[in-house]
Amino acid sequence: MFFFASSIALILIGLYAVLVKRNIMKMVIGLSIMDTGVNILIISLGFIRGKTAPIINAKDLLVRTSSKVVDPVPQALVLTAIVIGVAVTAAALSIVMLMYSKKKSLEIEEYKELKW
Amino acid sequence: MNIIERLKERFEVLIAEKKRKDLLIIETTKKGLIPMLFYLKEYEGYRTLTLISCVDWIEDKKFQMSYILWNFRMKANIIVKFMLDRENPDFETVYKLWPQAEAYEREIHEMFGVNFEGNPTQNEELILEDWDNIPPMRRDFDTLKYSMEKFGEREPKSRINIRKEISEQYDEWRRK
Amino acid sequence: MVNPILIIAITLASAFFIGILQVYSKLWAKVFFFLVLIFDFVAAGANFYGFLSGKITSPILVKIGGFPPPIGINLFVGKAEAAMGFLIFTITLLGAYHLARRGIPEPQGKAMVLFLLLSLGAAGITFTGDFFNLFVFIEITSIAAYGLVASAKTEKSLEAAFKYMVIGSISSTFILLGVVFLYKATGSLNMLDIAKKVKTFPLTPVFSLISLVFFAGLLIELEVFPINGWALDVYQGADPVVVAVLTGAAVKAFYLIFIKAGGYLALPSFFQLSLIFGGGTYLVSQFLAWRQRDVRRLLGYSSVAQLGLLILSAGFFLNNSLPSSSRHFIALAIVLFVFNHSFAKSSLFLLVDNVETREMEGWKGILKRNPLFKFIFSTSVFSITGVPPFPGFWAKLLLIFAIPKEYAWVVGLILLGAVAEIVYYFRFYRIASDGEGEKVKKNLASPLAASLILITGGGVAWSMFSGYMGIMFNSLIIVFLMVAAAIYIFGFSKPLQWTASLVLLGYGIYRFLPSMKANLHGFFLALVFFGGAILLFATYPTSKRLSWSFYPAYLVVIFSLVGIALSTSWLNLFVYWELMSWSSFLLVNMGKKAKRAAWIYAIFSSAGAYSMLAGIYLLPKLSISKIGVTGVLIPVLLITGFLVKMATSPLHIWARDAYGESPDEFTPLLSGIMSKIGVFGSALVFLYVIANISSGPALRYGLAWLGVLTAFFMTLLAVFQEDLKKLLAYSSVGQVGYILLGLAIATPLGWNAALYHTVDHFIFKGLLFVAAAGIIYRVGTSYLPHMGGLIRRMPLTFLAVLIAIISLAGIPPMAGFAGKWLLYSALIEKQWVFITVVAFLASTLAFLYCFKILHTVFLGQLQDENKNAREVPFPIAAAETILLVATVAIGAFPRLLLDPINKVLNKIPGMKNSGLFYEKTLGAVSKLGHWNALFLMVFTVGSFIFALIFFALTSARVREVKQLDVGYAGEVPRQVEDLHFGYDLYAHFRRTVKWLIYPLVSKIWKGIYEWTGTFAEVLRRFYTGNINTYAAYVILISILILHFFAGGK
Amino acid sequence: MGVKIFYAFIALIGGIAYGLLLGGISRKITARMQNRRGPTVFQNFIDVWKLFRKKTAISHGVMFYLAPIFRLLGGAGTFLLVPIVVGNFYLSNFSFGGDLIVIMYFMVMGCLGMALGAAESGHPHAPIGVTRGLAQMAGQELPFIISVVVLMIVDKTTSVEGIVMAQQGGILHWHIFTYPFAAIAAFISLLGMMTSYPFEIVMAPQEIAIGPPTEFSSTFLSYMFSGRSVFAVAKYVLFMDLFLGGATNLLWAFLKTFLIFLWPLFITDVFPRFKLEQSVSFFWTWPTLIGLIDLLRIYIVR
Amino acid sequence: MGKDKFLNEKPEKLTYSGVFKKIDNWARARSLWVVAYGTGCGAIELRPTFTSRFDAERFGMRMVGTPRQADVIVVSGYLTVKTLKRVIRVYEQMQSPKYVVALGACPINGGMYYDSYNAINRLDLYLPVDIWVTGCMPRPEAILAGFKRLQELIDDGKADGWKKYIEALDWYRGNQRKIIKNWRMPNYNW
Repeated sequence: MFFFASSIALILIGLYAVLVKRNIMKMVIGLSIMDTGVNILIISLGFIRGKTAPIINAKDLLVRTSSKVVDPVPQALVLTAIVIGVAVTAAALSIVMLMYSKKKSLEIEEYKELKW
Repeated sequence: MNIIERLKERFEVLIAEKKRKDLLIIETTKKGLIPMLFYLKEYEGYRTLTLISCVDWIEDKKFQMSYILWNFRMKANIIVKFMLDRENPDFETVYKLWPQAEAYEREIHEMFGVNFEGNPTQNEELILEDWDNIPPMRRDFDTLKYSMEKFGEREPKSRINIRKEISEQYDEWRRK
Repeated sequence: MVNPILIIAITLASAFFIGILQVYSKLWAKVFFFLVLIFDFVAAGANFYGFLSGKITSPILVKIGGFPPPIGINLFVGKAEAAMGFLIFTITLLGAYHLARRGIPEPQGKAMVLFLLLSLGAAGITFTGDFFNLFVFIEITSIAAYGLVASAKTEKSLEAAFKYMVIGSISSTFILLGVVFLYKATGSLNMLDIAKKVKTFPLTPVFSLISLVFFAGLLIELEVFPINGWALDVYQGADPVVVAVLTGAAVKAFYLIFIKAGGYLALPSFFQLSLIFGGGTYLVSQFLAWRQRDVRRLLGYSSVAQLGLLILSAGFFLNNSLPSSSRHFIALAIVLFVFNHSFAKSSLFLLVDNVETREMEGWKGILKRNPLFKFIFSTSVFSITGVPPFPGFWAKLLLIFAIPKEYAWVVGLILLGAVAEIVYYFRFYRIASDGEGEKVKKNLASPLAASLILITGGGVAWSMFSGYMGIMFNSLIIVFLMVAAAIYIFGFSKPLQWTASLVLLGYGIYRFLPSMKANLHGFFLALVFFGGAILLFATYPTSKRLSWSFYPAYLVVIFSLVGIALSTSWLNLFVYWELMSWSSFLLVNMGKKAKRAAWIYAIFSSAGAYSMLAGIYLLPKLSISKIGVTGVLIPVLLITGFLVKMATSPLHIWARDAYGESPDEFTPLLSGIMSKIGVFGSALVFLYVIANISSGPALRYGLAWLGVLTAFFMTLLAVFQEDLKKLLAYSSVGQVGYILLGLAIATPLGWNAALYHTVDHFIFKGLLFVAAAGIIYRVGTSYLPHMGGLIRRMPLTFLAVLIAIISLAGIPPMAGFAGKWLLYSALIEKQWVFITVVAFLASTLAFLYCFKILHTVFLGQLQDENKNAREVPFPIAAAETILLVATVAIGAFPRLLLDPINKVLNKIPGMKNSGLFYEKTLGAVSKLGHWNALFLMVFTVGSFIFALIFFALTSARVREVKQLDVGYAGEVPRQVEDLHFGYDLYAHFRRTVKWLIYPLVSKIWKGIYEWTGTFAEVLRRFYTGNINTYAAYVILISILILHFFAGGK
Repeated sequence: MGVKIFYAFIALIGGIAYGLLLGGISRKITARMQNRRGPTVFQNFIDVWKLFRKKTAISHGVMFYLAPIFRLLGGAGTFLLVPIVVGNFYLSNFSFGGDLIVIMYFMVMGCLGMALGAAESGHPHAPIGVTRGLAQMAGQELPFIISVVVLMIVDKTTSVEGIVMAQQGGILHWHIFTYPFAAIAAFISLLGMMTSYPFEIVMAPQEIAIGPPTEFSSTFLSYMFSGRSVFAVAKYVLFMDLFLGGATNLLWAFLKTFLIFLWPLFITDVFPRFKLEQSVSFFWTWPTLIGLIDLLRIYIVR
Repeated sequence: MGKDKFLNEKPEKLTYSGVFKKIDNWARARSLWVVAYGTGCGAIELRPTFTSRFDAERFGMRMVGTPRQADVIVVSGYLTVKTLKRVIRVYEQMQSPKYVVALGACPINGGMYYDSYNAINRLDLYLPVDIWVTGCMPRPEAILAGFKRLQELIDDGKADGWKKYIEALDWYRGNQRKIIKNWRMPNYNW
């Protein structure tokens, strides 16, 4: 439960940053936090208390394997997701950098040229 | 300070005479006329040009030009006049101050030969179509002689005589 | 068959390889880049071809790493996926080629890598059979897209990229959550596996919620209203080439996965979801674009709207309660829509890339100097707005007819949006074609290819369409249409084109002669053919100044009219109707000052056509025969379409300028024949629909009022016109109002009158417009006060116009009187008292403008600048003579026309006894009165000649005097202008009837336009441009989606 | 047919003469009302003869040349299409040629022909007069149309004979008594058709020099004069047929047309001129409203 | 078509046809239409002539507004050169037979304007006058008497000024051109 709660809290914090913060850098950070929250959520979905990692080679897992192991797929997923999250953050940061080099400002109010 | 003093302060006023309560006669020079008219129109309320007239002072070799203005609010006239050289009657138009001046100037041009520079229509005929002599209102123009030359003898004759004469002329023409 | 994994793998590998290669040789990197793209294109094409030709029968299933499907990652390529893959790579190739010709932005390698990644991601989304893999590909696509959007490195593009990235991240978070939850709920990530499981286990609310999380993410990516602010900003800010690829390929891949997921997850509220979001997006976006000035954003709104329509169709496609046949049609429609939109929109964005300016004003006149550009632009715009024969048209048609009747309001919504679409697209078109613009950069290969693909697709769609909908198109007409279009190639020599057109038309007459039977269809067919031939003949002398496409468009109009007249099904009629409308739009648009007029014409005729389409959609069966319907909605919808062409009163405001400003050579056809095809359609509606409904009489009475008020007000407006052609335009519209009145009377006499007047109006109004063309050609203006006194210069034309005017005014010995007589007899027989009075009054008012035409053109003083005008050129004079003779002949022997009409009417039940018989002394006798046309003609002409001879013998010595010699107060007139009274002839009368000619109707229409625009303007403020706000919308809408659509069973 | 033409010709001569005579009478009556002697009642004959025998004439072109013929044809044609005595072979003229609708449209021909000729003269006053005439026609036609429609609908016929036949059987069957409001409307409209005061804006001799015919002279004018006269008679006969029950013999015809002739005359002599706006507005309000009473009546009763 | 016809062509002589001569003259005398054109002060006397008090209409006279239809032109008072031009033009636009009536002293010998620089002295040098009515100005009674006299002359076939004008056109033209220096007048047809 703790993981759920914390992951959702992280997501909400991230969202808060995205929705409210005026600084684009902070928004990127918010996105990153949100990403982390989602990752934790995924992990926590696969996690079952008292069970172990699904390494089939371990001796005690050879029988009734499915009842002893946690779901391995979310972990695999989360690895990918983390990688992707990093990539996105990198892309975002590079965009932010370019933006800053153009206007010398990180205020979101400066970036309202495209509208209606 | 009345209007005469105000005018004297600003312009060259040769004669200023108050004829009646509502009639003032000002004489000025050729140079001072148009500024004075402008001043009268814009600052003194004489907004209407009633008439422009011309008198031929042949003895003085001058034309006397008079501009009669009318003030609606005060119900007063003012006559501004000046002497123009008769030998060299060139002057400027006041057409831009009062558009109606166009016609007055055109008439004076036709009748006296005063040249109003800047008037767009002064060379068009107003009354005298096909005029062929010096302007007729100049006093050195002999109108009777001209009439006799151009329109024939007056000679009051009886109707019979006229008919006879016409038929004589007619027959003469037929014979030719 | 090529293994799809190869496509993905090779692309992926080479993407990074290019990055390395780039360092060593830019050229080779480029070559390699294209090699990869071509490989992808060919491979995807091969797969698609395999499916099409039937070589591949079952879907391709690729196992990766040897795992069988439910466990491992796998690719699943069915027919749809193969097609989508092919589409994606085609668009990508086009975009890449365009980019390469323009110059790939520096650093080159990065751009190429991103490009490859984008196409790879899109292909991956399409091909993948695994949800998580889907997420990965989505992220690849997104990141590539962020990079590409930012690659222009302008302030705008960076801002767009940032917004895209923020919202994209939120969206992918949703998708990821959805995927994970799905996995949690079903224990599988394989799509097919999940679909199988979903079918077996009960759909719990929790599961719906889970799949909704996924769909919410997808909907964000699919740019639905109101969470599409970022997308519009991307369209506006990014490099157009990138946008072309994004909207043409990437978004389509998202759409495919939307449908697939919808099918697999069987979300119960999917239908409602897609209906609300798709329909809402479609409608709102079409209106939001109403006043958009930035071209790119305008296209963005259009794209969003099209996506909305696609989402809407997806909802119907996946709705199991619909019959499978209609779902089949919808699938076809979706295919066509995707195809159409991808190519058309990509081509438009690639064109946008060629133009520097973003503002629409900067496009002013751009089409004039760039013929190729014009071709591509027109093709794309027509295709998007659904103009036949482009795929968009067929898609719309298929979709509409597949939607079941209980969702009729959806059809209404679609058509409403389509009208809005035409408003703003053709405003764009108008601005682009108005005036002389600059030459633009020439980088048109890719868009040209796209538009050629579109045209081909349109042809294929047409041929498919007839098979699918069970509508038989007369292949002969189609052949003629194609040949007509092909006359374009003779454009270098206008006489050659003219000859070819005449020959083609003559051959058409020969081929269709058997179809000219004595029925309504045959009657109008004959009118179209013979009338068209005469009017076409008269276009010759002025043909030099015409554009290449004049004759093709002219002939397409004529043969579409033929198609309309020969249609046996309403749908068939509609197709030809649209073809006719749009080709005539092109013709109108050729006029120098006609751009605005053409725009309004396009709006009105398409709105009318869509109204007609709605009516046809509601009809229980499509064949043109007696149909039992109830209610007035269907007939009103149907007839509105026809009334637009007839320009009946509240729908008339297009007519003045379209008639007045269209090319002089075309106006006779517009007035003489095209308005009559509206009469034909209305007659069909009266005959087959209105005749059978219980409220028919009331409807007829209403339409009669409409007709007579049209006649009255248009006549009144004609009186105050100062332009020859506009005057004639109002006159024409008013006369057509009489025809509508005659039809609405619906007694044999009334129909007699209507049909008689149809032909007669063609004769005299055709004559007048042809003569007007000749006069304008000689005089160089159509402004009436600049003419005058031309009787001495063109006596033959004067005679022709005089006779035509006498006929128009309905003064007895000429043909026009018969129409009036029949109409009034019918009215009095029907005892519609007030209508009769108004009709009489209107025809009295017509004398006012009749005199005006004759006086201001031919009489009065000859203007100095027209001193050297000559008689009109021979072909015009010949056409005038033919029509003149026809008027006089029919005037003397009205049975020349009345007998065929009687034959036609005898075929119609209820019209058998026409109520007219003929007697020797009394002439034509109705129940009420009589009129002896031959006697009147002989009497008039005879006594005229008698009186003339008597006059000539007894009169004093008559001398002809000079032009300026008039008794003018003894004054010698200096100039013609002093004597010619030609301007504002009826100033006094105008002061009297000021309250009657108040431009109420046009003010109302204008008000609708302006208010809609203002409303859209205000609504657009919704997109604040602030990314915080956008994100808030996204979150809010997602929560709403989760809240309202989660209710499972 | 030949006989018919012969008698029609006789009737035409008679009509022209009668029209000229009525014109003279009207001048005389006007003069007496203005307390002067006035010309003889045959003054119009003298005028026509003088004009006819003028030595020279001018023409501005073809339409100008044809205009008087159109004018005469319009007047004479209308006169010949209206039956003077219904049922009488000799005096029903060419009424088989057409019904009331034909007549109403035939009436326009003369005006249009003259208008074209006048317009060709190139004199600005001519088209001014013509446009005024046409505009006023639009005004006066409305009440006339209303009453004609009333008659045609109640009698269920559009032919003049039919309308006359429907009024037989006593003086109270005349439409002027059975449909008085329609008749009033039509008779007010007649004032406009006569283009005399107060609806004289078309000619307006003091202002636009008698308008349309301003350039016509000599023989041209004499033809137009005759055409105008016979046209007036045709209108009187038409009104007689429509509202006064037609005529059973020539004497009645003379009497009734004379009565109709007197009506505009009395109005003319005591009223000043309306402006065009005023006259059109007048026609479109009062006579129209009066006529609408009967129109509404038949609309409801039917 | 197109060219102006009959330009500068001398008018032909016109003769009475014998048969209707009497009737024609009788009718012409009793139907005198006067062009409503006032050249000078006399025009004010012309108006009352046609009103109820003097009632010229009883002689069959009436005013017409256009020269084309008129038979009589009344030169009512002094004529300046400028007006003369118009009068000549109006006269030439009238259709034959046509008559000129000169009113008052001025057309006879210049009257009180004998020495004016711009008023002509004798009208008959320029137009063929049929009747002179003297006075300054003649009252309506005198005018009526003049018209009566004109009627008598017409009845007798003696009012032939219009013929004389055609015959001696060159002479009249010569006189006209003498005072109208800038001859911008079009030539007319008779």
